[in-house]
Amino acid sequence: MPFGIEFDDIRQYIAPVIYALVIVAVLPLMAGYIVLLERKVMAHMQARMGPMRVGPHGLLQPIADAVKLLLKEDITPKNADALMFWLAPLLSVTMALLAYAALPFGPAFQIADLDVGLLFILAISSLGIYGIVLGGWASNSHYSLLGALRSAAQLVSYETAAGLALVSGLLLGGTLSMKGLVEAQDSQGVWFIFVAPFSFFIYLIASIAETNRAPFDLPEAESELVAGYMTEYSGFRWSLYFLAEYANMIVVSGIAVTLFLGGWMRPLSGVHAHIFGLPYELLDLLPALIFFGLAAWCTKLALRQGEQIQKMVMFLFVGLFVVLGAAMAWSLTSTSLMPGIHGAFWFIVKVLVYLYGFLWFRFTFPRYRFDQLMKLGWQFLIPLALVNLVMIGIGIVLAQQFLWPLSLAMIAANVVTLIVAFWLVRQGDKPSIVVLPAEDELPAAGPGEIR
Amino acid sequence: MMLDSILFYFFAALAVGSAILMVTRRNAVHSAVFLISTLLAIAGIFLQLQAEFLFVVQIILYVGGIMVLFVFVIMLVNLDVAVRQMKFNRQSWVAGLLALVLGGLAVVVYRSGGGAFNLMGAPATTMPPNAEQVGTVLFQKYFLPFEIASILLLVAMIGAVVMAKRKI
Amino acid sequence: MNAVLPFFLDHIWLIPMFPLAGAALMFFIGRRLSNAAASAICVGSVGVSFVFALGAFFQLLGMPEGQRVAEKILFEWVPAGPYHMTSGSVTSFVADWGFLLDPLSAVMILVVTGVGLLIHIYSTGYMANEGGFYRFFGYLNLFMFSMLMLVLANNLLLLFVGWEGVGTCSYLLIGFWFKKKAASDAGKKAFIVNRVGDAGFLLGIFLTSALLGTIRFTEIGPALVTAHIAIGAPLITAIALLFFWGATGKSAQIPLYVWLPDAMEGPTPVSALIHAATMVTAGVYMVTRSNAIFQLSPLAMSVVAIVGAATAIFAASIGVVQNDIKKVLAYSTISQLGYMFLGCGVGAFTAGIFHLMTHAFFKGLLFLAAGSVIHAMSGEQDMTKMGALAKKIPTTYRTMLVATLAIAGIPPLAGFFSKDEILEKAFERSPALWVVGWITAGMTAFYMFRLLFMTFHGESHVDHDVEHHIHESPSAMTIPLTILAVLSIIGGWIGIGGRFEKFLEPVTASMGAPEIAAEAGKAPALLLMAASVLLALGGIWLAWMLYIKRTDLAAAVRRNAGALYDLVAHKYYIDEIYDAMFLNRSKDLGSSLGMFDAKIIDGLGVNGAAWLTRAISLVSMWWDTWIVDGSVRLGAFLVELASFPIRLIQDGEMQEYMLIIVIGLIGFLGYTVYLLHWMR
Amino acid sequence: MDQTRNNSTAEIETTVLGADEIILNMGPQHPSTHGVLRVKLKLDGERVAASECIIGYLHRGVEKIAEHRSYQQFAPYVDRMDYVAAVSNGLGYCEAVEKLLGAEAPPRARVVRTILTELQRIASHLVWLGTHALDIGALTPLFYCFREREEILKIFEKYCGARLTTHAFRIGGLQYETYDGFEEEVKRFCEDFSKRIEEYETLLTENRIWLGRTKGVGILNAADAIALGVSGPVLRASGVKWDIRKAAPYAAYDQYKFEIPVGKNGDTYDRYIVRMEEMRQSRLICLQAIENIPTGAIMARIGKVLKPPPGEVYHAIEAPKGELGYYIVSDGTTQPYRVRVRPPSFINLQAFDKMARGSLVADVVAIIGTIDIVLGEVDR
Amino acid sequence: MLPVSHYIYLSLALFIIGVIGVLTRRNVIIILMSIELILNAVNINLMAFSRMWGSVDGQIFAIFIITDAAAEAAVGLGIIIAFFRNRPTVLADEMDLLKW
Repeated sequence: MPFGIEFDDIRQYIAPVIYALVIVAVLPLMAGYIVLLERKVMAHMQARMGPMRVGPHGLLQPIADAVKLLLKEDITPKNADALMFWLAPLLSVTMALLAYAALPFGPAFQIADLDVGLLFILAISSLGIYGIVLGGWASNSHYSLLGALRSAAQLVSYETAAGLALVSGLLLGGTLSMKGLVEAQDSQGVWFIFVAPFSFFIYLIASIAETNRAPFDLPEAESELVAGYMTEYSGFRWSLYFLAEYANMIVVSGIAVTLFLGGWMRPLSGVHAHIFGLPYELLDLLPALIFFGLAAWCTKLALRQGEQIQKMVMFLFVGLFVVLGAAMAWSLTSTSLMPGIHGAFWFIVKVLVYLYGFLWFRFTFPRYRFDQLMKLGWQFLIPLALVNLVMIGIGIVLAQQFLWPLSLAMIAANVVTLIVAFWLVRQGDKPSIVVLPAEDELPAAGPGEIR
Repeated sequence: MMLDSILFYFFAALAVGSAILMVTRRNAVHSAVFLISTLLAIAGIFLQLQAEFLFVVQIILYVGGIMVLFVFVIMLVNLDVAVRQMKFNRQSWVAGLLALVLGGLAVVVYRSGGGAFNLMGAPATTMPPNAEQVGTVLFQKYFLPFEIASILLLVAMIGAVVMAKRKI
Repeated sequence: MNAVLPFFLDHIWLIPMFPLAGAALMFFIGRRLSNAAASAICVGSVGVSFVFALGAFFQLLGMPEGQRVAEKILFEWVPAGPYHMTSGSVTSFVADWGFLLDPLSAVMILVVTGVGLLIHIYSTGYMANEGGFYRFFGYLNLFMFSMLMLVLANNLLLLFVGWEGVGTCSYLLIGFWFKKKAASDAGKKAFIVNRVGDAGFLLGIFLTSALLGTIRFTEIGPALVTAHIAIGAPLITAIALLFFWGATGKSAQIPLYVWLPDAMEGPTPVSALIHAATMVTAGVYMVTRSNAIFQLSPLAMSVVAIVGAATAIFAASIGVVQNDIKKVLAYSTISQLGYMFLGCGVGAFTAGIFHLMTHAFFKGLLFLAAGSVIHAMSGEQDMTKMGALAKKIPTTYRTMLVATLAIAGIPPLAGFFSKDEILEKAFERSPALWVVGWITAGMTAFYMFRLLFMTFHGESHVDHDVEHHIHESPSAMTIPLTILAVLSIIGGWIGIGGRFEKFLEPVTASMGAPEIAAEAGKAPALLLMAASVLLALGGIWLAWMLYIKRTDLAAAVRRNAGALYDLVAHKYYIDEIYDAMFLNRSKDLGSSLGMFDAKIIDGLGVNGAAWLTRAISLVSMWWDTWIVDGSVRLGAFLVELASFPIRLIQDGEMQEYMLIIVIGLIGFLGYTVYLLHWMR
Repeated sequence: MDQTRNNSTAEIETTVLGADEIILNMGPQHPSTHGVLRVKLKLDGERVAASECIIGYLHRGVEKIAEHRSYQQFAPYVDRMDYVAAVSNGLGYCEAVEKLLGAEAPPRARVVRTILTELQRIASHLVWLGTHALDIGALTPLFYCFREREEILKIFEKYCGARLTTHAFRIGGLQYETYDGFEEEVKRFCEDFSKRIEEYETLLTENRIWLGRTKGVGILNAADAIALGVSGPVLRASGVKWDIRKAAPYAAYDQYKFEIPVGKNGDTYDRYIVRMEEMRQSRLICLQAIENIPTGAIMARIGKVLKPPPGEVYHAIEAPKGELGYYIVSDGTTQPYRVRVRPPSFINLQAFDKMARGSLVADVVAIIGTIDIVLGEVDR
Repeated sequence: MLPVSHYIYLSLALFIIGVIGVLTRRNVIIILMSIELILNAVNINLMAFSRMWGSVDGQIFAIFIITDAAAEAAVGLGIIIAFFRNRPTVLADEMDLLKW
């Protein structure tokens, strides 16, 4: 063959390129629909309807938003550093998308199964800081700069906690490969969230902080810093930041799902028992049922639509769900296709569940203050993560060297971690030392103040 | 094999080009960005050398850690003044020339050294996945240096904290 | 001695280390600790020491009799080179950081840690409202460390370390209230007087190592045997006397006792711990520890006995007329120490140690109770301003009564047994010594009951301001009092039937030297006992008569005694004599030297020379300015000229330095290229 | 350094900044300055070293306008000052003019006024709660609060046709008789409302983050509060039990039993708790009042043309934000000679610098929110 | 694998560029960054030789060098910040207080 390309090379290089293209093409759409989901969920939590106009139940809202964003004027502030102002959002979104290279969407859908997959994702997502810092700096605005500095400090701090939490997962899995981690959970017959709940918990918090989501959304806290590092951005470049944020959310969810929630495995996949006389394997029917159910529900909604065009769009979605449901059902018949397609389904479902957690926190909690955020990171999460790491290590040694049952060892380890967690919380509740400045640092009274 | 060379030349060109830009940019932030680019290119060369673990370490530690610190400091020390001033010092011409002479001499030494540098050792075609191997060697053969390095880091950390305190 | 030892015996070296750790903690972080934390650390460290000491004691008891020696050498401390002994043979000097536990030191560590622990506990109450709480406890712990080093040392040099350590701590603690002039003066006095004694001790150590070639206690005895030293050899007498000289300093014997009464300026727990129970007995311990040497020198033994007896009666007589409660106790301590030396001097080392132990109990108790009284009286120490306190501070009173009975030698309390044993041994040696001791015992009973009556009975002379505040001390103070009271009662019983003597036998047994005491006949023990008890009762009766029954009699006695009373009340003018003999003579010497300096040297020599010099210098100035300075300036100018190019390089800019480094590299590489190309 | 510690514009402008100091302009266009307040902050890192409020972006000269309108004509203008508590503003003005006239509204009018004013207090506090929580980052309470506020606004709309700037009262009484079912609606609202407050408290009161963000933030002690003339919930949160409804009862407040909640620490959390409790108390007042509305006239006889006798009057009421006072000078004509308004937001804003110094940027937002200012009232 | 000489030339080039940066730039931060570049040039060599011998020892040394670089950067930047507080300059030739 010309250029020395052979069939193996096609499998090795071409297929990943196609996956990559699909991801790059589909991700913005996915991000858009996650935004729609967020708005709908938020609206329903807040006793209102959310977007209802563009498309039936706002189903076409993401597309309208995207069009609006792309058509907006792209402003570069006068004294901004043009090169960096251009580069920063690009960097941000590139790094977010690059991380997908090692994320396994299913046993079959992975661009590259790197030996150091998890570390690779961590490394790449740590580069996302530059997008934020440089963008904030280049904007030549105090809000942006403050937001950028906060963001950098926050990301660096919480990356430590997240990394430590992930390491305990790695200890259990014994590999750095993302695929290998899922397979480890498969072979051990338990998702790591059940043996290392604290790791999951720490990673959950740290991942929210790392993606700058509420209640850790200080870098873009709209009530304080307007929009933080994005204050001066508009139009396309702003939407790149936006895309990067949602892409990052999916990445961190993907890591959590892979490491703690069994990746692409179906729930109870290791169990072959029966309940009510039915085998658990019947759960394989669930994806198809869900899609058909969605199709039915959408049909019901479609029939209620007043306008013809809305009805048509809704039926479009009905069609989409029917096709997906059919694909799910059909793949059940093929042993070669079924793991891939169903794996992708379960992976995405788990990612959505994790993301739902993100949204839920956002609508429920007030925002942390910066010093409190740092305190939480350094004085609670990192010590706890360290203790947890040591305890998990001890648990593994107990299980492997002293032949304790894994469950017993892990319960013991986690109980110790729990005690430490309680202790740390109590420490944190004691009067803080850092909140108020020392007497000599306090500004003196102004002239208008009455003594 | 061809892909290998393409990758190498690509990364090498990127590294050298960015390095030159880093040295010549007036704005420190730009310099930092080009240094990041150099470091990433070097990470790419590590990958091309099949040292995945070092590739990741290079990115996490160097790019994600050390350079963040640099960027942070550059933003902290307000460099508006520095931007307007001369970027090279008065010895720059002499120094540049001498540095190039140094490089030339090094090349001469390397080339004329010939057999003195035994570089023709048979390269292994592929290396096994090495994250595990690196870990094993690091924690067995090089355990003491590893601990010393940890202490060095600790000392540096304390030193940095002390230096950056408000009142010294 | 590296056989496998039981745990506590193997770890005797830890016993002093706990207080040391406590002291270190106090000195480094004590300022930041709360009082509770500081006292917890210090009391705790002493408590741990006590536990270890108890453990070591019982494990020592568990060893077969006669082999009860545990030596633990941690490392060689002073590995000095070889030297010639007096005998001419070469030996090498070795002093190691070693610890020796034999019955003698076992008794001592028990006393030190036990009484020390109680006094520590007491101090938490007594010092609760003082500034520098952590400092106090730090010193106390340091003292415990030094004292334990002293008693556990396996050689003379290490003992001397502890010896000096306790001296330092004593100085620090006497001057604890350093803002008070009297206190700091007293500290200095104690320090200086002790130095005089220490000089003798140190000389003794040197002489020992020169004579015997070793300073290890376990080796001194055998060395004495192998060296074939005759009884009463001049050198051995010299050593013994020098040691005893040291002991008089530390243990406040004539003539170096003067510091002890003044040392009462320190806080009362300090007086109890250092100046009654432990440190001052170091001399007795040291003499006992080196009994092998003493037993070879009858002359030294006699000196010890006579000085001890003299001190005993002398101090007791001063104690009779003192009005300061602590001063009385101080003189009483001196007197009792005299007893101990009397015991040692007559060869009854075990009796001396026995008395040391019981004395630690009841004198510690007396001081602590006195402290409790002072505490209750808001710092008042003058007994004439007390009285009728028995009802107000009953616990203190009861414990003090026990102690007083014990020191007066009333059976079956502790003091009776030990004192009686000394007197018995003294009688065997020389009835004259016995008489002195016997009278002293009577005086002791008298002045102690005088103290008790003046303080607790009779009419109240308390100031009105103070009267409202009189209160029983906190339990942190009364509990140690009670424990010590119990010990004062039962402490003497272990001596019944010679058990104690037998226990100490391996240490005091003459190492090949003949038994001196054996020459004397057997004393009529029961008779002597009865005599001393009777005399003690008489003393009590006299005190009762004078201070309770007929209070006017005391004044009458004072009037009629006249000159004698004055003599005694002024402590025989000893301080004044010392002033006149030593201090003022030193001053005279100084001033006459000063005169010589001013008149002869300054006037004639210096001023005359100055005139001469001025004349010469006028000439020399010209020479200096033009020739010498000129040449210097010329040199400087030349150096500046020459340094100009070098200074250009040293301009403080790092990048230029780096450039020079690069130039150096180029030179190096260029040389390499030269080698590669042209030298081939 | 000492120079920079003074608080004045000139100092902030001219001081040479240290390495860590920057000047940050919050507003006038900023999401959390509640309108067009501009806050100039000198930051040392993220800590506020000095602050200055710059106001006047919404100045409309209301007090000057009053001099050219008759007494009745001016009444709608006061609604535009504190536009989230228009009913309270109207009450204060009407009562002030009545006092000047020497007239008094009939009992029925006074009770209805009380009910509406208390509902308005709840509505105002709800707006405060929603926006304050939003400033601190809790999104959801805003919508819940506005849901309940909607109920109140519906009652207003039914009563007088307007929702926001109601102009509900007239000098001398009421323009309109209550509509049919007014009592039932108010009652139903009040009964539902206690559950709603529990709901908000579930979201916020014991939330760790909320506690962290509000406890110990923006402390204002009682002495400072009094010295600065602060009033309303801000004053009460500092521990001063001062409420004009009790101290100098107006409308029908002397007939009802209610408590004055006070705080202890004077921090943001206490102000939050005080306002929450005030809502409960307002609800109780409404319930008491609605049980027993007297019948009779709703308007006193004062004539069509108002010509108060020459003289002056000061009348203050306890508006939701604090003491709202009107000082009116009459020269005997149909138009007031001078009207001076003592707006609570304006006075309370004086305490901002006191609270903000030494706190962090994020606290500044919380502090602005907790003072509960309305710029229309500050600037007038 | 490419001949090791390629890597050595690349490393040399980066090294020389780093040296030029250290010698000529006035901004201390850029000087520090140039030093990082020099360290990386060394790392390339180590990795190439590690690959050549098929042993991971070179990689270990590279890890140590990165550690060292981190320590150096932390302390160096700390010094710069401390210096900047006292004298607002980051220019190397204005930091000449060591001159006599």
